[in-house]
Amino acid sequence: MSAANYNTTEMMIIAASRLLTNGAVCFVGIGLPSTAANLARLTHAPDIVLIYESGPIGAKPEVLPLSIGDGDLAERADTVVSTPEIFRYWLQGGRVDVGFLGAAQIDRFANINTTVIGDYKKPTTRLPGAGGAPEIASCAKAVVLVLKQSARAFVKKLDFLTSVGHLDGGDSRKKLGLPGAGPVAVVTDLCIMKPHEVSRELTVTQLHPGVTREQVQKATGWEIRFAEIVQESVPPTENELKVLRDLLHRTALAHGQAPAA
Amino acid sequence: MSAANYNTTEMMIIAASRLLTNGAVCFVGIGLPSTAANLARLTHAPDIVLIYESGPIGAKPEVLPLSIGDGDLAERADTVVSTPEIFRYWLQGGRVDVGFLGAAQIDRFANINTTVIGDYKKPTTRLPGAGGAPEIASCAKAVVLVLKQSARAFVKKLDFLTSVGHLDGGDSRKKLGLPGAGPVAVVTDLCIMKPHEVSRELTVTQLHPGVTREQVQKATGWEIRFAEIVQESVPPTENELKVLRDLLHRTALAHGQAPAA
Amino acid sequence: MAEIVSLQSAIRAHVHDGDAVAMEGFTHLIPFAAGHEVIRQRRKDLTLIRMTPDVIYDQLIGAGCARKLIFSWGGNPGVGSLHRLRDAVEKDWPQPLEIEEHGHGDLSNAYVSGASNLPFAVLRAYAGSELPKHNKNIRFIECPFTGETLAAVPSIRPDVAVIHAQKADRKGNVLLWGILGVQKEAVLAAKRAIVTVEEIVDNLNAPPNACVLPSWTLAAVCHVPGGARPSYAHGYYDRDNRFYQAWDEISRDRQTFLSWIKKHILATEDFSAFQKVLRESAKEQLV
Amino acid sequence: MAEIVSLQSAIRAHVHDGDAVAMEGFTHLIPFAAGHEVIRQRRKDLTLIRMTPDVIYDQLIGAGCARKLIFSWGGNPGVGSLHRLRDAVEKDWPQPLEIEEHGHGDLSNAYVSGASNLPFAVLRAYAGSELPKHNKNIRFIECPFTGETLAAVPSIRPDVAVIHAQKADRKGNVLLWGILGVQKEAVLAAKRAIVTVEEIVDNLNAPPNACVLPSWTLAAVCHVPGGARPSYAHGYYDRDNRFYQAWDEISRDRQTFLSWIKKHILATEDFSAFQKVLRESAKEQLV
Repeated sequence: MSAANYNTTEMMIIAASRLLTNGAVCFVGIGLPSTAANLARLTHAPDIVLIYESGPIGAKPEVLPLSIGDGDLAERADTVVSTPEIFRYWLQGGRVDVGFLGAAQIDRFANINTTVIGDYKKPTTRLPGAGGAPEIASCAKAVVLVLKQSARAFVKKLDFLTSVGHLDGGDSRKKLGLPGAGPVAVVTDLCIMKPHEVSRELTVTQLHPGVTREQVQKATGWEIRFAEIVQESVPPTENELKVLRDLLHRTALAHGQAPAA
Repeated sequence: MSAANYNTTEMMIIAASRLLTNGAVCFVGIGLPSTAANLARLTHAPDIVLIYESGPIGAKPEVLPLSIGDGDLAERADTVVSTPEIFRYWLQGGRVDVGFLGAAQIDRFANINTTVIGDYKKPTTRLPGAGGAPEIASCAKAVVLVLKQSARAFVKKLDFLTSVGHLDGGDSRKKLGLPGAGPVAVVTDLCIMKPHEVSRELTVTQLHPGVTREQVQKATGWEIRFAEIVQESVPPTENELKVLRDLLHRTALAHGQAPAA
Repeated sequence: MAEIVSLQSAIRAHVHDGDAVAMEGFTHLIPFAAGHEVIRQRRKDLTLIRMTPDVIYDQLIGAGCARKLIFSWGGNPGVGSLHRLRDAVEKDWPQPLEIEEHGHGDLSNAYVSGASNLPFAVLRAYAGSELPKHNKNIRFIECPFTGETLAAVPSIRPDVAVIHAQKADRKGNVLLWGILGVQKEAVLAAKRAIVTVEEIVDNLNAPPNACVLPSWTLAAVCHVPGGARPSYAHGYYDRDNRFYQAWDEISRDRQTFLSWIKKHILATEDFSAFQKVLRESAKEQLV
Repeated sequence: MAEIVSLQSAIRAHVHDGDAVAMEGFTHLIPFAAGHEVIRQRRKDLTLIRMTPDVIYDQLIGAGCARKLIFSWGGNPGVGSLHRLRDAVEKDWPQPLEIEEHGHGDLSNAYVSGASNLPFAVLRAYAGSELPKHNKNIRFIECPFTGETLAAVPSIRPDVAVIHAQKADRKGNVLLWGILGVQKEAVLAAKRAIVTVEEIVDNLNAPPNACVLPSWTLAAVCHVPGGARPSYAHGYYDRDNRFYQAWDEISRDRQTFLSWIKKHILATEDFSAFQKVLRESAKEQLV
């Protein structure tokens, strides 16, 4: 049965978690991706394999990590290897089914910017930078992007192209000769978008309950396309919501209890 | 004090072991090199670091290994890494002071052949092959060669150049741009030869007790050169001989006791 | 062979103005004590290399120790921005900071090829990215067998690598476990290496194939219990997430930052004195 | 996920005529039982890849399973020649054997780049050596940053990798320790992997940072106690040096070899039957 009260962030995380099939090997970043991936592991995908760039393979954290290298990730992993090995043997090696990424800016072809707002040499805002995104975008068999939707984030032109999605659309990514297929879905707090099979332009295929096309357009910096058939997302089930909220609650407690230096 | 009775093989091994200074990092092959290196460790060089290509670093075998990957090597090593790491981080990484090699054929510039006797395509004798020698000859800071001296082994022209020594002499090795300095000594059952500082041609600098220049020449396939001052090797001391013989005795017992399948 | 010495003398002997310094530790075992000592000794013009600059480099950058930063992700993990890094890049405070940025896979490969004494590393990345346009150290090469185009980056060969580990024995052999990041590669890629450790023991009792750094690969080993705080040491103490959150406030304002550095680092003699002062500040709710 | 199956069905399902097969184990954990099963199932035209062919490939070559051998050192460790390998190379018996030879550093790098899904590996070697003259798979490239010339070799990407390990759990996760050689790289470089293990346990109890191969990287896991004999399994049994010495006699003569293979491998049903017959032969002093 579906839940009565939930917020749009919960809907976004739950929608993202549903995209992960059981047994999938998932390269997980911190934040929303890690939350969605662990929710999947605790609900419909118990055998999902979570890989964190710091080294854990098959991580099963009790609570969500605050940092990419929390000890809890190592404690319950199948094994912990070095960071170079993660990127060489496991990601580039072609063993990652889904790479999960966030972004500060995204364009209509799901290229992303995590580097700067403004000019590179004299940025108005210096963002954290690439992290593992360029390699994940290149080598993961598929990429799923998760971020809140707003006209500031979904822009006509990126200030900086940090990690490639479908480049200029069409077969332009294919021509780059990268091993991975690139972004297959963008999950936001309003909807799910997928690249059009020919143009590779992001197309809304699913609206979250109660969200209108106008809301999506207002939160997008270009004229957003909608699929011929746009489905409505299944609202969060009681169980999904309970597991997610328990997880976030456990996490808050655990990190609150962290000892002061 | 020096020992009364010893054979020429013992003299060769002891002379080779004396070339290893305490604390030196030594990349060791199986057979005579391994015997000489462990003798050094058990006599004048207790802090010598023995690296075997199978993975052990700081190996301290009780008995001599029969194979390059004997369990005893791992048991008492400071650490055991993968074989790729041995060659990448440790040998190529420039951390090996002395690479110890044997050979089936050697020429006047200490280039060696461990590949074939006769034509490569239709050899009269197929030898085991390169092993780690090409990389050791390239990357070890210095190389010491140990082999019995005979006109069949010390040849005018190699049937095959497997691992480079001083190539054509002079600065020809230098021009190859290899990180290591190449062979610094060849120790045989008759003498010790070192490359001439300019021509890089092997020159006898030391004769083992009782060995004549004629014997050396008879056992060499080219007109061998002698240094202006040729010293006589210090004969094995009682202690060197005792430690060597105990080691070989322990080794024979241990390997004889190996269980049948 | 590593000398077992005080952190103060290790930094004095091995970290010089203008050096390229890699202080590694992937959220685990971050060598904070060593970073503080570098600030205390007022080193200048350092080229700082680190995949994730984290709070440790935010402190060094704000304190004016750095001329250049080579990195791949510059945030405060789980919190947000590194304000001192941003202030240096956006407003040249306290001085301009040259930056060279890469991806994580790229930098970790560059440490591997550095440890392997190769001049460059090869990887599958950057096609389509704008990073190569702004970083002349990201180039492309052709496979001599397949003709494929691949990315190439120069190896990292720091003057000094600094890491924190769990244990050393009395000879200076070092054992670390848990999340290893690129620490081993950083040490083996560097000209010299300093390791701070939680404890010095008679016998490492390392499990088979554990991550051990032999004493002869290191310049100095220093006994600094808690030396990774506020990051964590697996088996010893947890990450102090509260401090990472508090750092957001401390570092946001230049004056607040300067007085924090003055009181906690410049005015303290060593890391144990720092920890004492920090505990007091914590009680006073200043942290 | 790896299936836990009999060695017989694993070889039948995953090793096909004409495959490129890498059976690795650097004198430790050599997968002899798997090698025997390949002979038993009379596989043909295999390209055999292995740093040290050892007795395991001497048996496969003499039994006529191999078309080509890629290797770096082909001797009987501590004993001498591999007579079947030599007979094939020197006298085309039982059939011609194409050989491609490298150095150990080269091959181990080629496994690493294979596991990393790169088309080639770079190393410092071969300048001055005649090996590149006879092996078109050893080439030279230029560093795009320094201009230095370095050796390049193509990655190894076997159709099948076969290794022996100490333990697997019931899900098929595998743990090995001691001398690791290139086993992990061989498995990760291959399209499919078979692992024989000494025992299958409820919990691997792997130490931190141990060499673990997750079940999902493997095609099949087979419970074959003693499956590395006459090589050894660290913590289980020692190397049978006597057999390695005996092999020199067994393999020296074609007929002696053929009858040994017939009696011990072709006429036995599986590895435990082989071990029983071998023990009897040993008693009869034939071995």
